[in-house]
Amino acid sequence: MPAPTQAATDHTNQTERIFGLFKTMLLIRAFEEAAHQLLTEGLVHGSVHQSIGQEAISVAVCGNLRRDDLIQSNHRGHAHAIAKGANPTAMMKELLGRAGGTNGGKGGSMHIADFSVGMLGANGILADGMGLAAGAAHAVTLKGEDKIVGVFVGDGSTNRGPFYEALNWAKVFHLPLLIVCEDNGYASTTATRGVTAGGGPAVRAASFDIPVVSVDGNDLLAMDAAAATLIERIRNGGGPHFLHAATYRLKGHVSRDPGLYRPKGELEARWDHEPVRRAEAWLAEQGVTPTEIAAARAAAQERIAGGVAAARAAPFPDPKVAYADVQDVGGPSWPK
Amino acid sequence: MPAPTQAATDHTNQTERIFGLFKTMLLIRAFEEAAHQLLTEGLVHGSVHQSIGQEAISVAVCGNLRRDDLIQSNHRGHAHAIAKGANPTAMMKELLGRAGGTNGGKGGSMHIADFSVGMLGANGILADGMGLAAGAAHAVTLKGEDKIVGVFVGDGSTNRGPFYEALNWAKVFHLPLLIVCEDNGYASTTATRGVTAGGGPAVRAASFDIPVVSVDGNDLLAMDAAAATLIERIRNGGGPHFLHAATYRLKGHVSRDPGLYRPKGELEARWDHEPVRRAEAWLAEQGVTPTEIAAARAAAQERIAGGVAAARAAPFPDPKVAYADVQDVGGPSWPK
Amino acid sequence: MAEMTYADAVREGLAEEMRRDRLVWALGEDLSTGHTSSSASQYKGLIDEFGPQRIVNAPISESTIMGSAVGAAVAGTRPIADLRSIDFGMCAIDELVNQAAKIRYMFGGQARVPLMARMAIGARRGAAAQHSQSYEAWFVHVPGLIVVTPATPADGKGLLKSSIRCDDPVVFMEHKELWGAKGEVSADADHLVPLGQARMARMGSDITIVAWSRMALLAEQAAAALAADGIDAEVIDLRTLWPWDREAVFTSVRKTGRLLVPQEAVLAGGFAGEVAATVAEELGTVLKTPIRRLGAPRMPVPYAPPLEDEYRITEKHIAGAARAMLGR
Amino acid sequence: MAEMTYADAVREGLAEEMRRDRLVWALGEDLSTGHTSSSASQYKGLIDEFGPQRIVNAPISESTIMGSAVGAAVAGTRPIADLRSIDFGMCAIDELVNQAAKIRYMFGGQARVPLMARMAIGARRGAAAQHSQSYEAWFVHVPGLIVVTPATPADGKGLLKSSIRCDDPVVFMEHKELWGAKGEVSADADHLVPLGQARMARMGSDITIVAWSRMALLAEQAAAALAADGIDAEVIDLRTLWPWDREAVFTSVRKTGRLLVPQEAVLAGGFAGEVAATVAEELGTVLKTPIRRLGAPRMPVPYAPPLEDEYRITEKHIAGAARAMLGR
Ligand SMILES: Cc1ncc(C[n+]2csc(CCOP(=O)(O)OP(=O)(O)O)c2C)c(N)n1
Ligand SMILES: Cc1ncc(C[n+]2csc(CCOP(=O)(O)OP(=O)(O)O)c2C)c(N)n1
Ligand SMILES: [Mg+2]
Ligand SMILES: [Mg+2]
Repeated sequence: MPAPTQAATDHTNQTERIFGLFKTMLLIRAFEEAAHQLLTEGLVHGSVHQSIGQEAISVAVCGNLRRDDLIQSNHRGHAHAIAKGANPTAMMKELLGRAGGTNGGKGGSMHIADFSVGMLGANGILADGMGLAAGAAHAVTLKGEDKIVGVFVGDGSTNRGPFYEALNWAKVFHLPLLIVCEDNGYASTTATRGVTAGGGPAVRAASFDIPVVSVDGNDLLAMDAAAATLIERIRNGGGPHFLHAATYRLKGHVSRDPGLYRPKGELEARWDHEPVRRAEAWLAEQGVTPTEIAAARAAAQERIAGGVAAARAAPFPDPKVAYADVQDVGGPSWPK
Repeated sequence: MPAPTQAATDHTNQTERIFGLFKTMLLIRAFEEAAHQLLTEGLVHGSVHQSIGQEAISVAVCGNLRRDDLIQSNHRGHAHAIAKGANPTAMMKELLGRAGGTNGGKGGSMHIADFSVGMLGANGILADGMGLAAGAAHAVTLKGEDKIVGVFVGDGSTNRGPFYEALNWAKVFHLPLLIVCEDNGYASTTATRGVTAGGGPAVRAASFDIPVVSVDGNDLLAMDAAAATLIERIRNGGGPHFLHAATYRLKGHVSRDPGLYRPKGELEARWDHEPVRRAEAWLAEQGVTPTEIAAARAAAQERIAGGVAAARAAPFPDPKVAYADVQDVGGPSWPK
Repeated sequence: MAEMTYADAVREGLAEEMRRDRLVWALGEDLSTGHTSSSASQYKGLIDEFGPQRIVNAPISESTIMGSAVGAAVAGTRPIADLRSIDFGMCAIDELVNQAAKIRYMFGGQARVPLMARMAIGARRGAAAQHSQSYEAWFVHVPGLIVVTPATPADGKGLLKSSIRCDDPVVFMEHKELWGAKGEVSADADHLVPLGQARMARMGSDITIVAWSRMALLAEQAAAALAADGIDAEVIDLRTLWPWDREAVFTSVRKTGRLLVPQEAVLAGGFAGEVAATVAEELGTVLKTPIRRLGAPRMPVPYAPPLEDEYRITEKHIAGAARAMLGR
Repeated sequence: MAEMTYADAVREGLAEEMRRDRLVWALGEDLSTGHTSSSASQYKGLIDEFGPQRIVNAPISESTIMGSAVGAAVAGTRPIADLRSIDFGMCAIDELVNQAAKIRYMFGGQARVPLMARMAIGARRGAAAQHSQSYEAWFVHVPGLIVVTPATPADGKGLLKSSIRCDDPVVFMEHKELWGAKGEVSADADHLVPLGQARMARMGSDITIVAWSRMALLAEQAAAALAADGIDAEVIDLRTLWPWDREAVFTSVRKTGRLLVPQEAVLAGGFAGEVAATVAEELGTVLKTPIRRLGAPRMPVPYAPPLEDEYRITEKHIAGAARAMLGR
């Protein structure tokens, strides 16, 4: 199956569209940088998994989904959430464990969810999102809705069994599911190539007769075109599709990880291919001025800075909140 | 990768060899019939999964393994055990839960093991044998032995996640592992085609770059040739190989199952292709006389009848045996 | 009221709930075909009424049966994930514990997970180590889960219906040996048995026996035997293990001063320990004699009948322990 | 003796055992690379000495990490299956419970399964619901398994070595917050801590506090605080939960007449219940005051610090409960 190239032709103004996606990339980049900064200040508890260098995938996929479509995220979920429309300020409050956070302070970075925009949650257990997403797609079918479901899965996670079970499941039940593999070459400190046999996730997915498209995930235009095509096919009843996006994570596995396991020079070389800069170059070619770009960047940074300020100022949740939302029958009572 | 055809040429007397394997098939067939008979008499507890119609696969695979090679079986394990050289009388005692059973009466039909012949055990949890076999192959490598490991997996079981994890694992670590998929078209009462996407287990295994050979599993000669070739390759350091054997189970999922979920006429048609009859026809063509075949059949039946008699006569294990072999430290004490 | 088997009762309960709410559905291996054979008879005929979209024959994929049920519950339906037994359910523990039980809480109440994880417990003759386990105690230890273990056909139906209507994940554990048992069952499609409420199986004044699932029936048999000896045992069938009916147990123990808790599962680490510990903490001063638990020796379930009998706790053990506690 | 961190102590213990027996090996995610970063630091440097055949960097395949360890143990090696934490271990429960724990028994003693399943427990600041769990109690309920929960660097090393030499499967549960803790550790490569033997952490006469893992250290702190108030608490660190040192606990409770069992895990269904129930059964008549357990409320672990603090049992809770039991 050849990679589609014509998908974006129905957008009347391609430059405007890409500029819009680009702005979301800037927002994600600014969010991720701020999150790490707050972590080093001791304000974020636990760890932060940044998506710096992978932003094009999230914005292209979510930019082609409707607001009422659903996505299932993973441990590296900030970008997915922002791209799907979650409020970065509420997210930042969540990272700081404050009242008003997306999850009321109960989840933190690895569990950000915003059901109001169809973001069904980040997830700390690798590949489990595959089954959950298949189930959500099953629910959509049962309810007779025309929504579709997207799920993000890392390359390393594709060596877990539930990944395959869910591929088979999605195909057998012909579910409206887009599986997006963000292949950044690493699983934590391990280069995935060394622990992955054969041609990898795309070849494996194809063995289930799921149509697969492989794309340069750092090329915003190619990503946008591929996502648009596959999402349209799925919406039209085409069943599950697999989008394999090659990318690279430009930061550590967690933001504090110095990444010493990478071969010398690799990181530096990869910075030259990072998606924000590439999209920026394309926009410049289309006549977007440096001033317009600078303004967009400033706007993104300002929005995140505002979120950070609001999060710093927000109170912690009332301790009683800990006892709520366990279960209706048999939940814990306060005080312990 | 084409199916090998020349593998058996190093056997000086092909007819004699096939006749030998044929005799083991007869032994399995007789064992399975007796097991069901004893079940209907109420002497076998639990259930019995027969391999009637699938005997050629076990005898061909195990007939090409050395005694010190290892096999990992599944819930339908009688044939694997007998083919690997386990004593049918001890097995029958195990089915009847008697002292002197392969497992001392603790396992029963679904857990028959005979470590003295490299039979690492039947297994009641589908596909778990894949990981265990990969581990055994890993151990062989660590110990610097030249043994190889074979694992039997049903078609339905290949939809479980551990199957894929183990395929990847075996290939990544280049393990001396032969995966044998006994594809009988059914998983319990469900036709596997309806719940299996794409080209099925062989195509999926190939996506891990594991060499795959597909064979008519009811054709003893083809099975023997394929097994011989793959086992030689594995023994010579070729890493994991996958043998996909098409077959049919001529009895119910468990021996009591009437099999009402099968389309009309299917079973009858399949009896015409069953492996014992086909091997018998080939032997006849080679000049083996009806008398010789009848004698072989009588010998098999006599051996099993002897086993049945011995099993009926054997005592139950001492109740104290229940308390042994749990664990050295912290095991239970008798009486409870 | 009508007499019916446990399997018929729970099937009827499921059918009623599926008629009531078109977003109730079931998924599991052999669900639509199994009844022609030996498995999944509690779904017999449902495929005809509800079709393959709602009685879903799953691939052998326990992780995804549970995982997709979680996703489908979060997305607004009410799935019944049938894992057949807790033995196979072991292959889906992650999805149950790390996902189903946590989603509502860790997402700050944005989502609900109205699923039922149906996983039978119990030793059936000759089923051996991998098909005979009872792990109801595990799920009591997992926040977010409700744990249901009905002993009678009426409770099977009434609790199944309550579990389906529950907005939180319920681990529904039938006992494999009970599907054939008969009992009186209400025909009222709105007859529910509330979660968390014990059944007073027998009133008595000398000793309190607290049990659940099949063991509750054995406790009733033991109580009948004890009555013949002049011992008046009270038998409480907990029915739901989380939340469990502490008040019913406390009231009874305050009355009798004696507590015996038999369970089928291995004694060590079982739910009887939770009941015993709670009563020891709360009513330590009213006990006339130390609490006593009964449970299987800590061994896998062996196959041969005389060995398996060593594993099993029977009504005789219960009656014997009760007599000993009363000094008879 | 030398002072070292828990992580260094267990790493040294593993290296010693690997030198002693070339069939000891470890497998898990990031084992050979993780130490350059934040994970798997307890394997730091081992790849240099033992190479990639024995410090095996696994794919993300928890089921197969555990499953292949079972197969490799059965086939005569001594694997350490590192699942990093019990949270991820949930993905390998089937292989541990249905295979590792049962093989020796159900095959009638033909095989042994000398593996170590290494799965850390405990809440670490801000790790939230899916990375903070403690399920040591589950494995006490699984026949065939040994359960080890060392609190100190010395016990970490000594019990790790005993676990590796053990011919049965051991679930080895370090506490995530202890790897950085320091303590005196024997340099003797043959210094073993026997499985099943408690550590008398503090002698005392007024009350017995039984704990394990990190909670044992908090109990010692609580005992120090209590001493300042004139309360003389005895602290027993069980170290091994199965088999657990019943005699040590019984002896102590016979002396003090009071038992307090604090645990980090959720109270309901936890191992404190097993200890409490056992003591209630065996020593119900010698208790001066009802047994008391402490454990987390039955809730997933929340993220925000003030919420997480509601989950945690601290030395203050322990001391407070002890005071209440003594009427102070
Ligand atoms: C089941 C499970 N195993 C292990 C981990 C620990 N872990 C968290 S992220 C990670 C690497 C994931 O790699 P990949 O899937 O490629 O995603 P990436 O981090 O590269 O986005 C690991 C091993 C986990 N969270 N869940
Ligand atoms: C993990 C697990 N799930 C379900 C079962 C119940 N079960 C036993 S055999 C079987 C069907 C297996 O089909 P297949 O793998 O094709 O093997 P076959 O029986 O055809 O030889 C099922 C579902 C089980 N034993 N283990
Ligand atoms: Mg990756
Ligand atoms: Mg089959």
